[in-house]
Amino acid sequence: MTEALLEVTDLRKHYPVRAGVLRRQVGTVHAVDGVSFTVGVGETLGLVGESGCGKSTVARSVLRLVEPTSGQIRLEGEDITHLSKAALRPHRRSMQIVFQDPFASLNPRMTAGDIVGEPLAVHGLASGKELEARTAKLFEQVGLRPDQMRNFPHQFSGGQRQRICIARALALGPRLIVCDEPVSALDVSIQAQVINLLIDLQRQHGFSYLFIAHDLAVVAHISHRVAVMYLGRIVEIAAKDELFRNPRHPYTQALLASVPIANPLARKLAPLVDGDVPSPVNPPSGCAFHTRCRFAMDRCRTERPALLDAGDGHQVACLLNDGTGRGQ
Amino acid sequence: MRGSLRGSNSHLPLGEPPSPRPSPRKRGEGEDRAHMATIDYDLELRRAGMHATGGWRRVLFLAQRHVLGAAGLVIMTAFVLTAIFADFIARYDPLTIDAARALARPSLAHWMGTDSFGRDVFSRIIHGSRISLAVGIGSTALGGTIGVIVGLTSGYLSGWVDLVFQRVSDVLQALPLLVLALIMTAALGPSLPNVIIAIAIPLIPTVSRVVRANTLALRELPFIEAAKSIGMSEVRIALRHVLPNTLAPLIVLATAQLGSTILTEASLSFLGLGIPEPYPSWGRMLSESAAEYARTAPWLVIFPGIAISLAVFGANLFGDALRDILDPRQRG
Amino acid sequence: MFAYLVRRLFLMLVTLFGISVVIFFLLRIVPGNIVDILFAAAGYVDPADKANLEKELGIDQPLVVQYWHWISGFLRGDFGYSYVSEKPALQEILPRIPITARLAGLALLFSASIGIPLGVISAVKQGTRLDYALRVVSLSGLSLPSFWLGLLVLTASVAMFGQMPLFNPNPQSFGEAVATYCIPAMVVGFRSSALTMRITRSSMLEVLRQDYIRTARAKGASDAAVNYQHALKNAILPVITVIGIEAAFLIGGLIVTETVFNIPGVARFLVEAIRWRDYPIVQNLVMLIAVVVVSANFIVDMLYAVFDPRIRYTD
Amino acid sequence: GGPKQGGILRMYHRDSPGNASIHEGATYSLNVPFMPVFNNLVIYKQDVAQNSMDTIVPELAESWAWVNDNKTLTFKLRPGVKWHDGKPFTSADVKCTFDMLMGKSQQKFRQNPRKTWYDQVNDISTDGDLEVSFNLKRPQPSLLALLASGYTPVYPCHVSPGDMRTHPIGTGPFKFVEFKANESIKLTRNPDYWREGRPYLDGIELTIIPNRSTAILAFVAGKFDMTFPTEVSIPLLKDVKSQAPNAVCVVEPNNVATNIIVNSSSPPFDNIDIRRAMALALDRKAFISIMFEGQGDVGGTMLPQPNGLWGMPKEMLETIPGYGPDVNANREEAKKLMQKAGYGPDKHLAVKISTRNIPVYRDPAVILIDQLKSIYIDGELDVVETANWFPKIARKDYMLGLNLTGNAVDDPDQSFYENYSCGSERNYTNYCNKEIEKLFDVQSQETDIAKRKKLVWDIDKKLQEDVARPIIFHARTGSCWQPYVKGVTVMSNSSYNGYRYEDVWMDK
Amino acid sequence: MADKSDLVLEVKNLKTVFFTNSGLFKAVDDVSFTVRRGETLAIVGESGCGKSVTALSLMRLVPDPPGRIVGGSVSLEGTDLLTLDEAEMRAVRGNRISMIFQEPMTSLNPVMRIGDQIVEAVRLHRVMSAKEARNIAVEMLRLVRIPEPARRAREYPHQLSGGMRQRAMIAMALACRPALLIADEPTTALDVTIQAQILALILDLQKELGTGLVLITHDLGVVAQTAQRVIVMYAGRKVEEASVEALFADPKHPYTRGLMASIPSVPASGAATQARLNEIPGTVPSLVRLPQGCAFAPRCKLAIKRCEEYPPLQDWGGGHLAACWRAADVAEVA
Ligand SMILES: Nc1ncnc2c1ncn2[C@@H]1O[C@H](COP(=O)(O)OP(=O)(O)OP(=O)(O)O)[C@@H](O)[C@H]1O
Ligand SMILES: Nc1ncnc2c1ncn2[C@@H]1O[C@H](COP(=O)(O)OP(=O)(O)OP(=O)(O)O)[C@@H](O)[C@H]1O
Ligand SMILES: [Mg+2]
Ligand SMILES: [Mg+2]
Repeated sequence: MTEALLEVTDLRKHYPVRAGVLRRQVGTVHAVDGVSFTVGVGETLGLVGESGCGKSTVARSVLRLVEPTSGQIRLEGEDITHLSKAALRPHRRSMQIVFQDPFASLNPRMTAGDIVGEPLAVHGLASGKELEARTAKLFEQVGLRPDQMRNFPHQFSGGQRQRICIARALALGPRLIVCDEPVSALDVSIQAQVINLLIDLQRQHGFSYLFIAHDLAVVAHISHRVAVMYLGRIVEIAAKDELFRNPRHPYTQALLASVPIANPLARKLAPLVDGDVPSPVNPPSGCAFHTRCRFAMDRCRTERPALLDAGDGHQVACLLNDGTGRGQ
Repeated sequence: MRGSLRGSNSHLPLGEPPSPRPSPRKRGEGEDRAHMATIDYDLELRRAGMHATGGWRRVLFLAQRHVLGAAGLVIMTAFVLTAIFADFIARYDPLTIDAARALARPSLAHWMGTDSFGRDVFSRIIHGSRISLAVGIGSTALGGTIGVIVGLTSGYLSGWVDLVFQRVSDVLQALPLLVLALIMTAALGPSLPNVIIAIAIPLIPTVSRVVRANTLALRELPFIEAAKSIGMSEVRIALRHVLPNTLAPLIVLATAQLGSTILTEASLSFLGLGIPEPYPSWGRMLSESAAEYARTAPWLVIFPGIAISLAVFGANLFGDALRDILDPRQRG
Repeated sequence: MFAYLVRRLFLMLVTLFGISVVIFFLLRIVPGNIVDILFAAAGYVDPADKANLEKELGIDQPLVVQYWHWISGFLRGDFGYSYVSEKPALQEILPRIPITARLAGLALLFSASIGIPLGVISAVKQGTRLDYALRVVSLSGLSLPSFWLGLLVLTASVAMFGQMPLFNPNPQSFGEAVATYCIPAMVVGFRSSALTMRITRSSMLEVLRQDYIRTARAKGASDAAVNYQHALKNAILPVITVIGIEAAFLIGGLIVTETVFNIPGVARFLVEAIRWRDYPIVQNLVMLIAVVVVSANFIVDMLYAVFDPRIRYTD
Repeated sequence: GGPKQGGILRMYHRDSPGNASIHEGATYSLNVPFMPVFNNLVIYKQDVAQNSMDTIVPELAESWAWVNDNKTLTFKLRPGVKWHDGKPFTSADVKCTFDMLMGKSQQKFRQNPRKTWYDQVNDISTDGDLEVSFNLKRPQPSLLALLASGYTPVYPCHVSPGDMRTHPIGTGPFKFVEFKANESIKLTRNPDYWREGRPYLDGIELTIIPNRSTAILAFVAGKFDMTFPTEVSIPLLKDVKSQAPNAVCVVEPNNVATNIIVNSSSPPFDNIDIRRAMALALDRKAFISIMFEGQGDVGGTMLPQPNGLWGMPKEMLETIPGYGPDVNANREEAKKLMQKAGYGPDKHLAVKISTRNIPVYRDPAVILIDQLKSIYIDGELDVVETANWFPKIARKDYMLGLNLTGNAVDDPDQSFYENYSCGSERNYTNYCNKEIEKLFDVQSQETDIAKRKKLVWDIDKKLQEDVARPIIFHARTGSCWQPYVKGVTVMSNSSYNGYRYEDVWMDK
Repeated sequence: MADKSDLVLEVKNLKTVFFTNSGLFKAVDDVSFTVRRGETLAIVGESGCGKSVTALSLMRLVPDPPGRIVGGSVSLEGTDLLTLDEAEMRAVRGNRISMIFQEPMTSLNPVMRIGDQIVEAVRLHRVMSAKEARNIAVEMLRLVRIPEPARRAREYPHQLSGGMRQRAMIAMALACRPALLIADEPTTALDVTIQAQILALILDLQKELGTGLVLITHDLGVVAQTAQRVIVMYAGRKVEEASVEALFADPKHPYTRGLMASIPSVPASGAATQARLNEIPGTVPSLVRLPQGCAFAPRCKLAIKRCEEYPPLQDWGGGHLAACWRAADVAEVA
């Protein structure tokens, strides 16, 4: 983690909320509200958080698939925040994304083989027989059979579609892959295959990943560092083992405690946090989590905690214990 | 409707003992037992096209599966061949006038009779296929191509390009087809290329609007985003990802237009603006003066009418089938 | 959105300006003018008479001047005088507009109310005999030139009832109103209903395979609800587009129908006016049609947003 | 029984006339609807089909007389006649009308197509309110025929030509009510008509229906009492007869000659051989058989007998090259002429045949092209929009043109001077033969009918031999009306003169 | 299986195939299972093994063509759904049996407001005013923890995050309080806190209404936490069925065992480096060209000659069924 491959500074993305016949703007969704992080070369940054907190928006902003409202994105040191479409195109080879919704991100009228091979064709990396061979290789890598290359997306199961997306992202051998829940639809054995594949690729080629997932176990396996988001902000970011061993933000703690354990004898399905998830349109004042936090103090309602270092590069945004969060 | 639903609800209270109900009606999605037992797997697979991979087998299979479409294709092919080999098929010179045999009924000598000039109707229809198909295919292709380009560009790029293109097509649309045709023929004289252009121009906004509408919707889909993330150029995205997904309405539209352009030429002829005499076009054969003979010599209008209808049917049936074949979800 | 509307309105004006230029100069490009035609009708040409007449009508002036005269008049609501009838152009045009508007409206209504349901049925029953039958019937609408359809209707009515519906501007009875407006409208509508039906079918087929249709089924929604509430609403965009276009081109279709049914509407009038090179009539009428078309397009665009919430027009 | 009063005559009109001023028009589309509004000085007797000098009767003039060595034509006018707006009719109105026609007055017609008719008139003089005289340069007996045409109504002085185009005022049996372009023309009975008991009808309504099939259907369905006169084509006539067997139909020549205008001022038709060859190649019977199922007439410039007064005898006609009965022999001769001019089986002559884009023009042109094929001429049809037709002809921008010439009155003066005299505007070919022109004057001054006929035949023959404007055929057309319509006579040698309709009544 | 009256769902020998141009897909091949009132049955298995198709077969929503239910029976509360006609089936769907689909993005109608979609589900089966239904819809959205449910109800699917859409789907499926709920990966798009809430919600409702639940999931943690019984599918067939305890304690099929081994766990004792996970080698066979006999054999370490013959389901006591010739040896070898 010597040099930063991706550097995101104070990223914000606001969506207008419109209503009425004239569709006047009545509010703003603070989908991403000031997020900063870096991903080093060969590093995996896990990004977890509740659903709707803006993970996908971060992911898509990084690739400039949505135009950030403000902030800066630097890839390999170069600021790509304001590059034109054309100027951006060469950079696309070095960053790829696996979308959260595999089916919708596959062109229904193209065969799986064409979809996976297309990036190679577009960038003129292969054609004809070679293209086919390389596509077949990619299929095998993600655990699909080459004979499935001529099938259409709707003929695949959910998990298979997700693997097609992964294969497409891998095709260009990018330096950064943004994985937006790439294994959520996979069964554990294939999930294991895919994660192993990602890990192997990283070891061989020094890929970097921004890895978004809900499954903390998976994140735990693949990440070097983990960031936890809540309502458009990063509330905690730390090296993986540090975070899992010593979570400081109450939300992180709730997350970890909510992970279902694969042991039927140890049932504990009582949710640890309750209450309504606040809306990104009217985020609660102060600490956004205070509405659901068991340890909320008066201060939390008014004062917004900054992301502060609590030692060892473990940053947390919580007012408890002088801003170092709740100790274990 | 809702009443009947509630009615059947009451049959299924929690824990009611099983009461299998016989159902004589045929069902849509599921299959009843009797049917299940007799499923002919081989037949079903054959229907799904399993044995028809590659080459002629596949074509034959598709023809079997889309009988109407195949019929359409056969008709269209027949017409195209007729147009090409008109000189060999026609039994008489379509232009030679012979007062002696004017208005002859259909007979062995004149299969479709003769017109008031004594010209052989069959030969005129055969030769007329050249002009009518040229008008139909030519103007559809011309208008369609430009329309697709305009529609894709404006729908995909949106923004000011869209606004400008839409305004231009507004302008084209605001000039009614026949007005345009009138002006064109008045300015340039009625000739085949002019008729084709006059008919093609109003097609442009039609096609471009359909394509644009589809493009607008498609643009928002994640797979387009996916294509962008690969670093694909906008042109390629438009052509490879957007266009194929607008193909279905396009094919339907184009084939429908193919038919209607032939009819438009007929309407132009009716207004005296079509392909000039003496060259036969189906539309001209059906035009005003023929109307006067509709009663006394019905063959003068029946046969060109059938020719037009056949061509329209052929094009459209084939178009429908093509749409179905190109729909990946239909391929089983 | 408001800004968008304002901009759209402005652009509509730009379009109209464009149309005015195009029609003005197109008409001038066409060889021959009213004077030539008058003399053609009279069968002789006298250069002095001709020059006099051209001067009288002001068509000897430079084009730009003529354009300015026309367009400034148009904006003031002064449409000038018809060259042929020498009556105020507005007076000639106005009474014909409601006739054609009624015809066009009815034709569209007919086309949509037949075409859309049939398209839905044919898509839902894809591959069945019903589908084939509906398609073939609708094709017959596309394959019959509308003047033949019109003549057929007239001939049949004479043969069967010994009666023929001739246009009556002030229908006395309901039956006459039907004969005056509905029958010709149906003849026009039949053709465009065929197109509407086919587009509906194709668009529906696309939508019917979507997952959310399955969801609707899973809720227990009836076929009708699935087909019309869920599928049709998703499939309607291209249909609206086509209907919008048909609306614009209806004028063309109406020319022939107005001729066959002898209806004194604007469509046929426009053709006559072009034949006579009656510039004031043609120019102003085309402008009025253009206003309708441009507004129709605008409405179609707005309908997109109504039917598809994903489409939003922002500034 | 006798004539009955009342009823509105419903008729369709074939197209929308540009305006309502008969003097400014040159198509019977104007005469039919507006002739009932006016009166002439004299008129052809409306119930005799064949117009001739003998059938001319007084109208606004009570009597007339040739005086001053046949160089003055004096009319005694009918007293007490009122214009439709109530103003009295006087000799001043007559003078105004003819001064304007001669281009001598302040007020001008927009167009004045029949100016040449009055070339021999020096001036018009009046004597009191009820006498008017036409003073001629030389005797012209046929002037009276011209004045009896439906084309020669008397206009009021006090109405401007412009108003006459939109709202004509006449003295005739019917008053103008309204004219909606492309829609309808309505006339109503003139209660103050000078002729006691006329008209019988309460009014006339014309619905404009340009589409012939629709119009005929409407007639068959009983929507109309009468078709537009002379507008029913032969095939449609059969239709009418089968569908409405009671309808009364007549087929008459309409004195419209279908002819070829030849551009003899530039190659190839400056070569008389080629012109002659073309004339020889014509198979006129074939034209007639195709266009009219045999019901047409072959003739020269003048409408053939018996309907026509001036047509030359058959024997004489057949001596003209191309009129002989043996078409093949004619064509052999034509081929020789062509070969003489340098053409043959290996060297065809390419020719453009221009015509207007209307079936009655186009169809014969198509036949012509086919016939010319037999003598090494490859014709190509060049259809021209009406607007461009005369400018194109005037520019001499054509080789052959197919044209229709309608003759308002069956009189040589009208057709010779109009179509063949050197300066005439309607002499499209600019055919100019001073010798023949002298003959025109000779026949024009001849008062002895029999002598004049002979002169006319010779001229006609010469004109055909010069192939200036070869006549192909004279058309015939049908008119139909319901059996209860009485008192309609369709003129058999003109289609411009028979529409006063004051004697028409309905037996309903 | 003593008391049949307790059964909500009984599936016998269900067979669903796809007739495709590349051959016959036996997506569901002879699968039988039962669900009791209030019971949760989990279905796990390799991706593409036919879980969703099984679920769709229960709803009779397999796309036809190319799919077809070709055999077996599905009785819901004693009525064989496969013999109902379409109208009767409609009355059942969404009412007595409802389903949460796997793809929340595409399973919601893009041009209908979320609220309306729920309202529709409710009003199809319950007589009530539009207002009441709307209130229920908002209430359901609140139940599935969607913030500002009243506002969200007026929004369109594309305005919601993936997780919200999934929750909206759940709200819709639960709105009519069905006797049997099929949840096809209902929580894949949710973070674990919400997942816990939702699962708790589903289980609550289940308890309250006695709803039988068929839970299709990849998350064995979820299985362990919620299900009473589990069936494991492989290549269209049921290869193992057991109570959840028995399965986790003693998987009898090598594939199940492989699955168990692949489960990643949250490292309580944090390994600082990335850890490779155990995986089952090889790929899932094509459903068209299934190997002779046991479909798992080619990937199985324990495969023997006999595996070319299809192993029948064998009862190992307590309703623990497994289809493996070497079930007895699995524990020792692994
Ligand atoms: N195009 C859009 N317009 C308006 N709001 C949007 C848009 N896209 C996303 N949002 C809103 O932005 C917020 C963040 O959405 P995002 O998809 O980034 O969440 P997420 O963290 O990926 O959630 P999940 O884990 O459920 O996928 C949500 O409240 C969502 O409703
Ligand atoms: N419409 C279809 N046409 C052809 N084959 C299909 C179709 N739908 C599904 N299949 C096939 O049926 C098999 C089972 O699919 P299914 O969706 O049930 O898998 P699944 O177990 O739900 O997988 P996942 O966990 O990945 O969702 C797959 O191999 C798939 O390829
Ligand atoms: Mg997301
Ligand atoms: Mg699935």
